[in-house]
Amino acid sequence: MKKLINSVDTVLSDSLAGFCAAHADILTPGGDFKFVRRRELKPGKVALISGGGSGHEPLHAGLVGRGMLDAACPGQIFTSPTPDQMLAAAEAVDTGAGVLLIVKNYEGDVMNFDMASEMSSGSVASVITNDDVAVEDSLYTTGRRGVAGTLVVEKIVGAAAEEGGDLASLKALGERVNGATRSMGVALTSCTVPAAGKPMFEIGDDEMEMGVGIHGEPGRRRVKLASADKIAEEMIAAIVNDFGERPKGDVLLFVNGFGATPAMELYLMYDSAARELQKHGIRIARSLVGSYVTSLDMAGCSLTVTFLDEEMLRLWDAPVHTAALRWGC
Amino acid sequence: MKKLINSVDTVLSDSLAGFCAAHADILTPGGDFKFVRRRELKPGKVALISGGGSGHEPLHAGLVGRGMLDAACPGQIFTSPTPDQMLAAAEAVDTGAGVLLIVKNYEGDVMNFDMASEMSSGSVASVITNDDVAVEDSLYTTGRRGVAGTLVVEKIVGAAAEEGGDLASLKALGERVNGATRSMGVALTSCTVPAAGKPMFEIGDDEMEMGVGIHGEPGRRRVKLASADKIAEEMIAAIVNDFGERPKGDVLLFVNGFGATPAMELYLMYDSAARELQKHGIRIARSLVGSYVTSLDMAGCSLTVTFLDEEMLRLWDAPVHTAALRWGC
Amino acid sequence: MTEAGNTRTRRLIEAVAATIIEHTGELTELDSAIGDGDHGQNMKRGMTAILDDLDAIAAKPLPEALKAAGTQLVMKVGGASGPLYGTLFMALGKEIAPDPTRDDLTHAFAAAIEAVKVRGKSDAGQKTMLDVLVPVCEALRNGGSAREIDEAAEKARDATRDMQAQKGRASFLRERSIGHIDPGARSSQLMIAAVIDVLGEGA
Amino acid sequence: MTEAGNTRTRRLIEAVAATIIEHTGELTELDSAIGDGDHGQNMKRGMTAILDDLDAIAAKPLPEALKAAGTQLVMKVGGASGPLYGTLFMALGKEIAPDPTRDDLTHAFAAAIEAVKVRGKSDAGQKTMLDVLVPVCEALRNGGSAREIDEAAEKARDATRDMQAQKGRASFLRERSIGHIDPGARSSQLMIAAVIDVLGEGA
Ligand SMILES: Nc1ncnc2c1ncn2[C@@H]1O[C@H](COP(=O)(O)OP(=O)(O)O)[C@@H](O)[C@H]1O
Ligand SMILES: Nc1ncnc2c1ncn2[C@@H]1O[C@H](COP(=O)(O)OP(=O)(O)O)[C@@H](O)[C@H]1O
Ligand SMILES: [Mg+2]
Ligand SMILES: [Mg+2]
Ligand SMILES: [Mg+2]
Ligand SMILES: [Mg+2]
Repeated sequence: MKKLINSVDTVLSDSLAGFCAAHADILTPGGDFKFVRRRELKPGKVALISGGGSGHEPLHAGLVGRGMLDAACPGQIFTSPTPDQMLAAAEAVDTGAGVLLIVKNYEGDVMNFDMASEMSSGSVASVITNDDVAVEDSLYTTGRRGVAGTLVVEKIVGAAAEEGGDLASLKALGERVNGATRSMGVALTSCTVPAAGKPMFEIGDDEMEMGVGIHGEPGRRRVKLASADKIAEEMIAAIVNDFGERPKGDVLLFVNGFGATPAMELYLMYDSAARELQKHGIRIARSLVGSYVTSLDMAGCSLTVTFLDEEMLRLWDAPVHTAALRWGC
Repeated sequence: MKKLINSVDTVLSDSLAGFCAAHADILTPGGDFKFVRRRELKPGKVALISGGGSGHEPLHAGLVGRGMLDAACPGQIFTSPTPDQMLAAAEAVDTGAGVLLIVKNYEGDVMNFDMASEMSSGSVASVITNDDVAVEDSLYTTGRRGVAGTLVVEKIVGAAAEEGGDLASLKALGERVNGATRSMGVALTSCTVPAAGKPMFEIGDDEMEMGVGIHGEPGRRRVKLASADKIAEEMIAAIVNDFGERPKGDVLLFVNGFGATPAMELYLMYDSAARELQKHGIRIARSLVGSYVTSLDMAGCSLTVTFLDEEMLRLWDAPVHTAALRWGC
Repeated sequence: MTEAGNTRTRRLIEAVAATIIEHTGELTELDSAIGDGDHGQNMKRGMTAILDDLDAIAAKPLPEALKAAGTQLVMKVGGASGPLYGTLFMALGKEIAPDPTRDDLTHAFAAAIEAVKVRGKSDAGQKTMLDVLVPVCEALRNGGSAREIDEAAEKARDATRDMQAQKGRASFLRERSIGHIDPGARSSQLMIAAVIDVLGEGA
Repeated sequence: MTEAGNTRTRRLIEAVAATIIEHTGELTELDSAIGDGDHGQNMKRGMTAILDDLDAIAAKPLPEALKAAGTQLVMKVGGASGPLYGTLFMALGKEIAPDPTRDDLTHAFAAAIEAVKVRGKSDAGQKTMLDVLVPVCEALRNGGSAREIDEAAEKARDATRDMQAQKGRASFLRERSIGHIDPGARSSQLMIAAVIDVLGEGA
C-alpha cells in the first residue's frame, strides 16, 4: 500500500485536521471531528446536514459552506457515521428552522441517520439520494445507491435553503432533484482501504469494472477495457434509458473522477459523454468536471446527468462557497 | 496501460475538445487547439500567455480566464509547445499592451518561447519560473525546474495585469513572486505516457522518489517510503533552507497533487507540512490544496511555499475565474 | 446484582470481544469480497469501545449491561452493522430477565431478532447476519444442546455462501455475491460460539 | 536544380526519416530512463511532417530544402529537440552551397553546430546530441572515410553512456544520469548513419 499517511489509525483525523486548517476561513470542526460545520451560520435558515463514510473526499465536508451544507459528519473510511455524530452536528447548526438530512441510499447511512432522527428532539426531515442506475431498484436489492448525484442535490437544495426555503419545500425539492438525476460509474483499478492494506479486488491490466459504486465494491460486470467512447456510450445509454419519460429541461453533465483519475482523462470522458448525449438529442446546459465524489485511490469515473428545470438551473448557478465548489462569490 | 482514452494519437485533441466544451463560457480554442484563449479579452491589458507540455492539467489551460492567463499553448504530452503555437496565441490575445510569457524553466520550453519571441513583431517579455529546490542551480545543471510555483506566479501576475499593470512592471512582479517561491516534490508511483504505454520507471512497493519534477523523471534519490510527517519534514526543511534570508511576510502553503493522489492524502500532507512550517516559525496566510500541476497519473505531491508581501497577498485574493481556480466572482 | 452475575457478564463480554478482535482480518477479507472491506474494523472498534467501558458495563444487571453494550455499538461502529448489532443488544437488554431461564433467553432473543428485522427492513434468506441469528434462535427454542446450537450456527454461516444477497452492500453485486460467506453471518456465528463457550463452562 | 540533386535530397530525407521512425520506440526508451519519455514521438512527429511535405521540399535546391526541413522541425516537434534540430538544419541550409564539396559541407556543418550551441547554451561534454555532432564534424574535417565517420558517430554515441548530464532534462538526475546513452546522441547518430548510407551509395 502506497499512501501519504502517518499511520493507518490516524489517517482520518490527520486528514481532517489538515482539511479544517486549510479551510479555516469557512469552516470549523466540532466535537473531536464528529462533524465539520460552517463557520458562520445563517439564523432562521433550515440547516442542511449530510455525511457518510470517509474516503469520498471532497464529499461531504468539502461541500460545507455558504450555499451548500451547514455540517457534514465524516464516518470512518467507507463506514457510515454514527447517530451521535449526527445529533451533535444537528445541535450545533440548527438555528430553529429545522434540519434536513441528505443521505446516500446505503443501509448503513440510512439506518444511522434514521436512529439519529428518532433520537432527535428537533424537527428533522431527510432526502435519500439513489441515483446509481447500475443497481436495480427492485425487491431483491436494497435499492439504488446514492453516488455522485448527491452533490447535485446538495448544491441545489443548499441554494434554496440559503434563499429561505422551509423544511418541507426543501425536502420536496431534494426529492425532485434526485428524481431528475442518474449516474453510472466505471473503475479501471480497485482502491485500497488503509486498514486493509491491499486492493479490494484484483483486476487484470486489460479489464475494467462497469457499474461500480464508490466503495471499492466490484461492479456489475467485469469486461475488457474499452475506449472512452464505448464506455461513454454504454453509460449514457443506461442513464438515458433509465429515465423513461425524460424530465423537462436541458441537462447538467457531471463527469466525476474517483480519486486517481487525471484531469486529462476526465475531460476526455466529458468529450465522449457530451457526444453521446447529443446523439440522444439531449442538450447540455451546465457542466462539472472533477474529482468530487471519490473512492479513495480508485482510477475511473462516473457520469451523472441531471435534467435541470428553470428553478433548478437558477439554484445551480446561485453563489456557493465551499472548499470544493465555489462560484458567484 | 489503463487510461480512459480512445487512442494514443487522439488523447490530446479529445481531451482539449472536452475541456473547451466544458468551459465554453469562459474560453475558446484557437487554430486547431494551437492554443486555448480567454473568451472575452480586456482591451489595453497586457496579455499573459503560458504554455508547456501537456499532462500537467489543469495547468496551464485550466488557468486561462479573468484574473489569470489570456492564453495557454498546450504542447504534446511532456513536450514543450512550438513557436508557431505561441505566435498564433500572441496574435490572438495581444490587444496592444504587449505580451508577457510565463515560462517554466525547461530547456525545451525556454528555447521554443525564445524562438517565438525572436519571430514576434510585437513587444514581448518573459518571466522564467524555477521554483524547484530539488535541482541545484549550478553551472552543471540547466538550472532549477519550474514546477507548481508557476501557478502562484500566474495568479499574482494575472491579477496585476487585470488591474492594468504594464509589461515591465508585470515582468518585475513575476520575478519577485518567483523569487519568493520554492517547491519540492515526492512521487510514490511513476506515470505512464500514453505513447510509451508503460510506466516511465519501475519502483518498489516500499519505495518513493524524493525530489521529482513533473515529467515522470526519476527524482534526486530513491528512498524507502516514509511517513507523511517525515516527508513533509524533509521537504519543508529543503524549502526553508533554500530561501537563505527569508523574504518578508507570511506564506502561502500550496499542497499540489500529481494526478493520482486522493484529496484525503493531500489534506493529510497539508497537516504535516503546516506543522513543519510552524516549527520553523513560519506563519501560513493562505492555503491551496488540490491537483493543479500534475504529472499524468503519478501518485505523489509537491509542496510550494511563497512568502507573500502585502501586494502579493492582495493580488492572490483578487477575483479569478478560470476552469481550475475561481474566487471572488 | 450478584457477584456471580457480574463475573459472568464480564466473561461473556470479554469472550465476545476477544473473538471478534482476533478475527478482524478475516471479517475484513470477507467484506472485501462482496462489500466494502470494513466489517472487521467496524466490529473491532465497537468491541474495543465496550471493553474500554467494561467495568461500568459489567457492574450493571444483565439487562442494563446489554443495553449499554448495544448503545456503545450504535455510537461507535457506524455502517450497517452498528445499528443492527446495536439494536440486537439493546432489544435483548430490554426483553431479557435479570437472571434469565432458557425460555426467557429464547423469548428475548426472538424479540431482539425481530427488532433487527425492523431496523434492517430485512429477513432471513437474504444473506445477512439474520441467516445465522434466526436458525440459532430456532435451535435454542427446539431445546438443542450447546453443541447443537454451535453447529447450527456454523452450518447457517456456511449456508450463506451459496445465497444471493438481497440486503446489504453485497446485494449490489447480484449473482456475483454468490460463492462468498456473508461477513455479518460470520461475525454473528463468532459471537454465538463465544457465548456458548462461556455459558458451557459454567454449566 | 538538377534532377539528380532533387532525387538525392529526396533519398536523404527518406532515409533519415525512415531510420528515426523505425527507432521511435528505442528513442523513447532511452528518454524514459533519464528524461521524460518523449524523444521518440517528438522526432517521429517531426519526420512525419517533413515526409508530408516531401515533394515540395525535395523540389527545392539543397540549401532551401534544408531550411524547409528545419522549419518543419521547429514548428512540429517542440521540446528541446525541436528547436535544436530545427536550428541545426536551418543553419546548415543557410551555410551550405547548393552542390557542396566536402569542404563546403564541413564548413556548413561546423557552423550549424555552433548555432545549436548558441540555441542550447551548451557544448560538447554535457551528454547531449552535441557529443555526437562535434566528433562527427571533427572526423569530417580530418578527412575520415564514410566508414570512419560512421564509426566515430557510434563511438561518440556510446561514450555518452558514462557521462554525467549537464544539459537537458537528464541533468536533473545528476549522477543518476550516468549509465544511460543520451537519447539525442542516439538520434543524431541514427541520422548521420542514414546520410552516410545514402551518400555512400552514390559514391
Ligand atoms: N438490511 C440488513 N439486515 C440485516 N443485516 C444486514 C443488513 N445490511 C447489512 N447487513 C449485515 O451487515 C454486514 C455488513 O456490515 P458492515 O460491513 O460492518 O457494514 P457496511 O455494509 O455498512 O459496510 C453484512 O455482512 C450483513 O450481514
Ligand atoms: N541544451 C541542450 N543542448 C544540446 N542538446 C540538448 C540540450 N537539451 C537537450 N538536448 C538534447 O535533446 C534531447 C532530448 O530531446 P527531447 O526528449 O525531444 O526533448 P525534451 O528534453 O524537451 O523532452 C537530449 O537527449 C539531448 O541530446
Ligand atoms: Mg461500510
Ligand atoms: Mg519533453
Ligand atoms: Mg462493510
Ligand atoms: Mg524528452
